[in-house]
Amino acid sequence: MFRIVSEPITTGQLIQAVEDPGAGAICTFHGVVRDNNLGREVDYLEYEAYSEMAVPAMERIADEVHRRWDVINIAIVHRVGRLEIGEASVVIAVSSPHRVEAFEACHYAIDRLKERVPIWKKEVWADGEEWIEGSVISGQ
Amino acid sequence: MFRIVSEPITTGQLIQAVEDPGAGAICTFHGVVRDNNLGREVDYLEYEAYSEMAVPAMERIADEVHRRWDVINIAIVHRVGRLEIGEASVVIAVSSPHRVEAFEACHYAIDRLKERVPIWKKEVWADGEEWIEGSVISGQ
Amino acid sequence: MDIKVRLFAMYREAAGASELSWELAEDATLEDLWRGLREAYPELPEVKPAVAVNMEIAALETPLHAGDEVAFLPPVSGGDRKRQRVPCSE
Amino acid sequence: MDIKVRLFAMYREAAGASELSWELAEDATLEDLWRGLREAYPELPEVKPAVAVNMEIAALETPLHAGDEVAFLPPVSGGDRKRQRVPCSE
Repeated sequence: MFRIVSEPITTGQLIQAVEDPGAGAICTFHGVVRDNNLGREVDYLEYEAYSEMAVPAMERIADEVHRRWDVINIAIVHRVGRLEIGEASVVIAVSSPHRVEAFEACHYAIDRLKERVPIWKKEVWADGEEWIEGSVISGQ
Repeated sequence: MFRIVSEPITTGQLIQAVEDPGAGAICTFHGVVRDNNLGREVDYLEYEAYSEMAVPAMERIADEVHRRWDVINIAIVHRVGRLEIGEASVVIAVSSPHRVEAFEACHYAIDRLKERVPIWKKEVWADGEEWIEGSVISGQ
Repeated sequence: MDIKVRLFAMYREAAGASELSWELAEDATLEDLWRGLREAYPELPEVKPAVAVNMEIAALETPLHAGDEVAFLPPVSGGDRKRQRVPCSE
Repeated sequence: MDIKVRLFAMYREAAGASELSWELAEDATLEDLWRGLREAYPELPEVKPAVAVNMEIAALETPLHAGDEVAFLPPVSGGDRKRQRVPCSE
């Protein structure tokens, strides 16, 4: 399950998507809108995606995860639009036979997603706004 | 939230328990009953706890987590009784401002829980059963 | 003096009881108690068990007091037995 | 030839459009396209942008073909800017 959605993300759906009789461990990561960043009070966030490219980029990350770790399933869902404090912008779930792999693969997936998938984030404060710039997307 | 329960664990409840306006990351771990272990087919598992001691032991792990990482909240729920393949025996949720801490703290918590909290696991196969012995619980 | 004994997992199964009231001499230690239990329930294993007195881990030499709750704790699963934490890949 | 242009985030806001149809000479490259866009929309920043042609990252020298979808991609957030992955604690 690799999706860009505009509705709230349901963790249970991702967990269901990765469940497997051989799975002994499921690790999930939720990226959540927090009320401050770099010392500024955040009012809300806006996310925008190039969906047609973001979903294949998620699938490539999943392929890498499968090559590097003994994981069973991985699901990634990212939300776009206006998100309020406390709402999840992204949820990743990874199942594997053992827990070490689930943690490492889930951590790897969110790191790569933030660097490489064409999804942008705008912080909106009481007195201004800014698109957050970090990594330049490059070929893989 | 630190609990021993005999009903299925609801992930949503743990996530709610750790949510916070300052949280940018929530990591969860689910320990799940898998259909095999060390080459044997598992029929089901039985968990047994010394609850009066297990819950304070969970609280001590949470104290350690708070001392070592910048985390906001941690919740640990372990289930006891008969568990079928695919059911979660333990769920841990950790919230923190940033993701690295959430992953590391959640991983630390499950490692310590398995070593140190008085909860026992019996594997039941088609043709036998065995209490799984790993760590001897020692003083902290 | 009377001691409340709690047994878990394989110890519970070996003794056929999860909770016992046990009478001991006034100066008895945990070691004496475990020896007495092993005599009564020969299926209890010949080990030095981990023990908690009133929910705190205690050494086997610990003296006991009337009304103490003594729990004998078999080894816990310790997680993935064949897998240890591997170094970070980066 | 006609090219479909897609602009995101700060580029979209600078141009006031998320999707454009753009006419280019037959031998034009991505660099020519970006220069033309910057002339039409001076608020577009003076950078060498990351670009995808038909959903694949492409170098700025890439020649274009009629009907190509060209997306200009501002930097993504890259996560916790002040925090990098720390070494494993054990």
